[in-house]
Amino acid sequence: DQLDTVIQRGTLNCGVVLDFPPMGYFDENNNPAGFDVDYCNDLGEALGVDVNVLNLTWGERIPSLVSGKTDVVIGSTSDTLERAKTVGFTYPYFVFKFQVIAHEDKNIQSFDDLKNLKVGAALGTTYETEYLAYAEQQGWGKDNYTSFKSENDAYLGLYQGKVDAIISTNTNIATKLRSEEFDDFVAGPYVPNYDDVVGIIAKRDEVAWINYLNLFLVRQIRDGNMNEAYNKHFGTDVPADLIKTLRDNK
Amino acid sequence: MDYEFHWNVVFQNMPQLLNGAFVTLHVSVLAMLLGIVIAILLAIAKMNNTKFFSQVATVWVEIARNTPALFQIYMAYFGLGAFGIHLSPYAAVLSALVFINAGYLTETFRGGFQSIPSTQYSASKSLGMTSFQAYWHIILPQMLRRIYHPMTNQFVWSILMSSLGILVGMSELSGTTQRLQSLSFRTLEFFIVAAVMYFIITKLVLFGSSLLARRLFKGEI
Amino acid sequence: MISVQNVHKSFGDLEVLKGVSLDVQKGEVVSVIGGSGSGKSTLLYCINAIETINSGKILVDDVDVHARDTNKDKLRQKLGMVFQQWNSFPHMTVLENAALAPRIVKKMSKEEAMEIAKKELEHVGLGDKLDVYPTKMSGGQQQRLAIARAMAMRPDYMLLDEVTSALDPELVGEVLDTLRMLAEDGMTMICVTHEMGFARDVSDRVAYFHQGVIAEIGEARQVITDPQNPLTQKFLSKVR
Amino acid sequence: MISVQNVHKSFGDLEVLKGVSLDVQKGEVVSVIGGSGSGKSTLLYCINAIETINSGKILVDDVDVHARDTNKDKLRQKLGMVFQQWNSFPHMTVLENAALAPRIVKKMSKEEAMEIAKKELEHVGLGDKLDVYPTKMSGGQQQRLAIARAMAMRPDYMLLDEVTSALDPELVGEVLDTLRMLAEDGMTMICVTHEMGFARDVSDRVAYFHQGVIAEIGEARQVITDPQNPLTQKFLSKVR
Amino acid sequence: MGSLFTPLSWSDSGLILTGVWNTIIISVLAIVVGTVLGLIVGFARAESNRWVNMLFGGVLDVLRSVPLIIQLILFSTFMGAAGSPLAPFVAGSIVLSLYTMAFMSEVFRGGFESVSPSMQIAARSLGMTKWQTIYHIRLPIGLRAVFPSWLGVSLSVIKDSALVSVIGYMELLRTSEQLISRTQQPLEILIGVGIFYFIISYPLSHYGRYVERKMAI
Ligand SMILES: Nc1ncnc2c1ncn2[C@@H]1O[C@H](COP(=O)(O)OP(=O)(O)OP(=O)(O)O)[C@@H](O)[C@H]1O
Ligand SMILES: Nc1ncnc2c1ncn2[C@@H]1O[C@H](COP(=O)(O)OP(=O)(O)OP(=O)(O)O)[C@@H](O)[C@H]1O
Ligand SMILES: [Mg+2]
Ligand SMILES: [Mg+2]
Repeated sequence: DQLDTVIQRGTLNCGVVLDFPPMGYFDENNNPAGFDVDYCNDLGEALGVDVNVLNLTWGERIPSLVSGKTDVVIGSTSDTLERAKTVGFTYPYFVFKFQVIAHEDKNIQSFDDLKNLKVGAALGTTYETEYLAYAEQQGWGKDNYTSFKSENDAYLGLYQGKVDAIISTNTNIATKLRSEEFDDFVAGPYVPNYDDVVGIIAKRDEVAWINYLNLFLVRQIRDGNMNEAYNKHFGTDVPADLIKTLRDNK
Repeated sequence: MDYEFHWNVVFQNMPQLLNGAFVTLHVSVLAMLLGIVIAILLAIAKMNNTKFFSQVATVWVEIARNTPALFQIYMAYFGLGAFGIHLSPYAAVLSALVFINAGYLTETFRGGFQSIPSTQYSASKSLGMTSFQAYWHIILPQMLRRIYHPMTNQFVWSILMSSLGILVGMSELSGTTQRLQSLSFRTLEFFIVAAVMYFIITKLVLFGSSLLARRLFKGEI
Repeated sequence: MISVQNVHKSFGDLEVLKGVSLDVQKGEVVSVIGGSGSGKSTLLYCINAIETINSGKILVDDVDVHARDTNKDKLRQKLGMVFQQWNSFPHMTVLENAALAPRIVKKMSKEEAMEIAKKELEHVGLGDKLDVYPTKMSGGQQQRLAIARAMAMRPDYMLLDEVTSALDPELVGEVLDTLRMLAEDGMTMICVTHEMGFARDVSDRVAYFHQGVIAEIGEARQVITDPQNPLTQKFLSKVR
Repeated sequence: MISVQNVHKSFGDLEVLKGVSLDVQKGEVVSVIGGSGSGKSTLLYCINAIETINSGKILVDDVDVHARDTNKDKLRQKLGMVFQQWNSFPHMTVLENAALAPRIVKKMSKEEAMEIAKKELEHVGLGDKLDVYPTKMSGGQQQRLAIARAMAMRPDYMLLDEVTSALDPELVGEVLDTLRMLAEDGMTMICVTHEMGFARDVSDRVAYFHQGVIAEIGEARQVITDPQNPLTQKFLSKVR
Repeated sequence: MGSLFTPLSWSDSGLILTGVWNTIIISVLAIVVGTVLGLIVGFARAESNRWVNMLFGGVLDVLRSVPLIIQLILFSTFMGAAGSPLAPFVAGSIVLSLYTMAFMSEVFRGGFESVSPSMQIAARSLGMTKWQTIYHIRLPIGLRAVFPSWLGVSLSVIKDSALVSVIGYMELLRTSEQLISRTQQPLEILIGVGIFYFIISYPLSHYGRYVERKMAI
């Protein structure tokens, strides 16, 4: 099975979305870096194989698995039941909050302030779906909404002023706000009532492989690797409530 | 092959796909119409003796013909964005397609015009027609016949290239397909259906165009 | 009458007409013969104001063809012209071909134009081809169409430029017969031609063109059968 | 000798040859005249096995052309053919045109083939055009090239299909002169032609084709100047 | 942790060159393979009867009526799902080559059919065999006639190769996207990309038009 295949091949093809800092991005030497990339490396080390990090867009995550280009995707994949019909999810390994980021002039206090603003998000993400669902429920219509091919395009769009606000994850927003390009931007309200619980994904029928990955995730917490990676990319220890949510969701 | 096909989810989302197909058709028709209008102006400008006009036309034509469509679309979207000009994905794709269509059609029009033997013009003049009458009754109708086929091809090309809308998050057929597949992760199913829909659209367009040609051009060249 | 007076015409550095003079009276038929490139077609184009001239003068019914204030479109209505390469309009039926100019140039009603066109087409023997597209016809038929199309404008003069030379030998006859008929009807004509028999039998006078000048001109039978100029003699011996 | 024996040939429902018989002796020149569509070209194509026949027989030097086991490529080496439309190969020089078939068909060495080709080209007066591409030459020159190209295969017979009818009148002479020369050299030829003077002066016999049959055949001068068959009379009066 | 957005610098030239190189490699490969296959299919189509033609025609039709981007995604996903995943380069080369073949075969077919039957009869009448006629007459004349169209298709393949980025091949446009996301300097980078394509395409397309004009005379 897949586990044997990887071990025999001696290389782990690990898919990561590399325009989603700090989970995945390119450093100034154009090398992959980020929380997810560290997880890939940890996984490779655990397996005793080399790691080949593949750069994916959101939309490519599943095709890359189905097509066998990747053995595993550590790419902040939200664990919806619809998707679970197609791919196998591990236990959650991270939880995001969906948040708004906008220019400070827009002065967004609540999620409902988005009503007449131009809002964007990356195509095919859960927060896109969540925003659209909320917008429809509120009767805002779709005209003010723009979807972007990738997370980076969304930030570029916000930066250039194509849209007034975008929806992204709290982690990504926090990272962006620390760079001077986004000095004039502020983080806004969270998307109401939604925790984005994400897992590692692999082929649905590779049960043994998914088992292995599950244990790997547990050990990441237990062995302190998670804390180390979190420190490296978020500058603090893993918050206790994140650990708790991960345990609860297991 | 151990892939299990799930077609249900595709059929549930058929209305959205059809809507995407409509947007595809919409943007390509518009891109074609605007492209034709601009191409006529550019072709006239190119054959004009005023250097400025013919140079502007030449630059347009050469850039449109010698750079990838994908580049044009990025340029219209993020390139112009750097100047604070913000086009919606729809407008970006539309303007890129118009830009390219105009570039290619300019050459088509010019070629079509030059392929009408000048003797047709002298023959018309010798019958006492004014220049305008000669163009309107004799040159243009014949030219239209010759450029009709290349124009149809350009239209089909526009339809196919509008699929690049997927890259700027436009909700045409490809973009819609991409969104739907990322929700359910049924990549193969959705893209197969999209491929079939593109095939049908282009076949319908070609069929319609040959029907129209038969009505328009009873005489042969 | 058509009066060509010492006309010079150059294309760039190439002088094609080097002082040509020729008067054609009402009712007269003049054939123009001569080698390829000698300027025969150019002369017809200049008479019809399709080409400009460099010096000299061309008068048609005392109107200076090349004067600035001459309405050339109007003038051309008087001058029917038929070309070597049949120039039927391929996107129209035979009848539409012949009726177009009367309708849009002379502003006739559609019926009236059709009427006249039909009459001329019947005259040249195309009465049964009215709804055919010209591309489906033989060269001879297309050439007769071109004659009928010109005649439908009721011109006072006809200028004919080697109307048979692009035709298969068997089709030449039918077109020449049509021209003969026109001549008998009293039409004034200038015919550039390679058909010496036609030039001899149908025209009143023949002009031999050589390198942009009229080297010899005279009564038709005489020029063809007993040319005076050695150049004409040489040309005729080659052609026969 | 070429012997055509009661040959029938149809294209679909259209019977083009309706029982044609014709013997051509070694050294003889036979001209074939007749209206368009009467089947003259088809006859030549059948002799050369480019077209099949429906019934009858064609023998070339006692070989049955259309027999199943006849090597037709081999047979065609004996039969030189020149067509109405000059078919020079545009991607080769004049010399290469003429040397190609000797080299690849007869497997001559390159030098030998060039040698022969050069001789034939000089013979038709193209000795100074060896390295020119045929597209740069006049129709008459291309047609002479076609003759030289066929002759370079050293054929025993030449089949010529209206070789002058696509030429400008001024170029016809040079090609006819070339053919006259071939005839004088004793080449056996079947010439489909519209040039009555040529048929009369150069050929031994003339055959008049009418709707798929030979309506009249006889001594050249006699058929051309004093035809017996009313159909021939009518045809000749039209052509002249 | 350094800044996320670092400006374009000389150290990026390696990446850009990789992109340029990859674009060139995959384009050249697709053009070569597409030309060879197109030649074969085009010739077969010009020669063969209606039924064979309809079969070929149907397949080629699909290749020409479905957007390249969809073909790329479908093919690479399908191969993976079928159990033999292909590297982006391999999958991209295959799809792009077949796509090129579809257009090339029409070009060549037109070329072969443009060689007049009378030209071939003339060759046969000299005693050449069918294959000699094909090899010495039909191929060279047909190929010369289609050179400008061949060049046109090749140039469009170079431009279309940008689409192979969607299945993860690091050609020029994808490397530049990566740089854009790091530098947030879309304009400079995109213009550079545009200039690259223009420099390759413009002289060639001019040359093609020059040849075409020369042949028309
Ligand atoms: N529009 C033009 N521009 C430049 N040169 C021209 C033009 N029209 C004709 N010529 C040249 O003028 C000369 C005379 O041409 P013209 O057509 O009058 O000859 P022609 O006597 O009618 O010959 P032919 O019997 O071949 O028709 C030729 O050398 C021709 O090349
Ligand atoms: N390949 C073919 N298929 C169908 N019909 C043909 C074919 N070749 C010739 N024909 C027909 O056969 C008849 C005789 O043709 P052929 O070319 O032999 O006439 P021809 O006497 O050479 O006439 P021309 O003087 O016009 O060359 C014509 O009606 C022609 O349309
Ligand atoms: Mg002329
Ligand atoms: Mg014939």
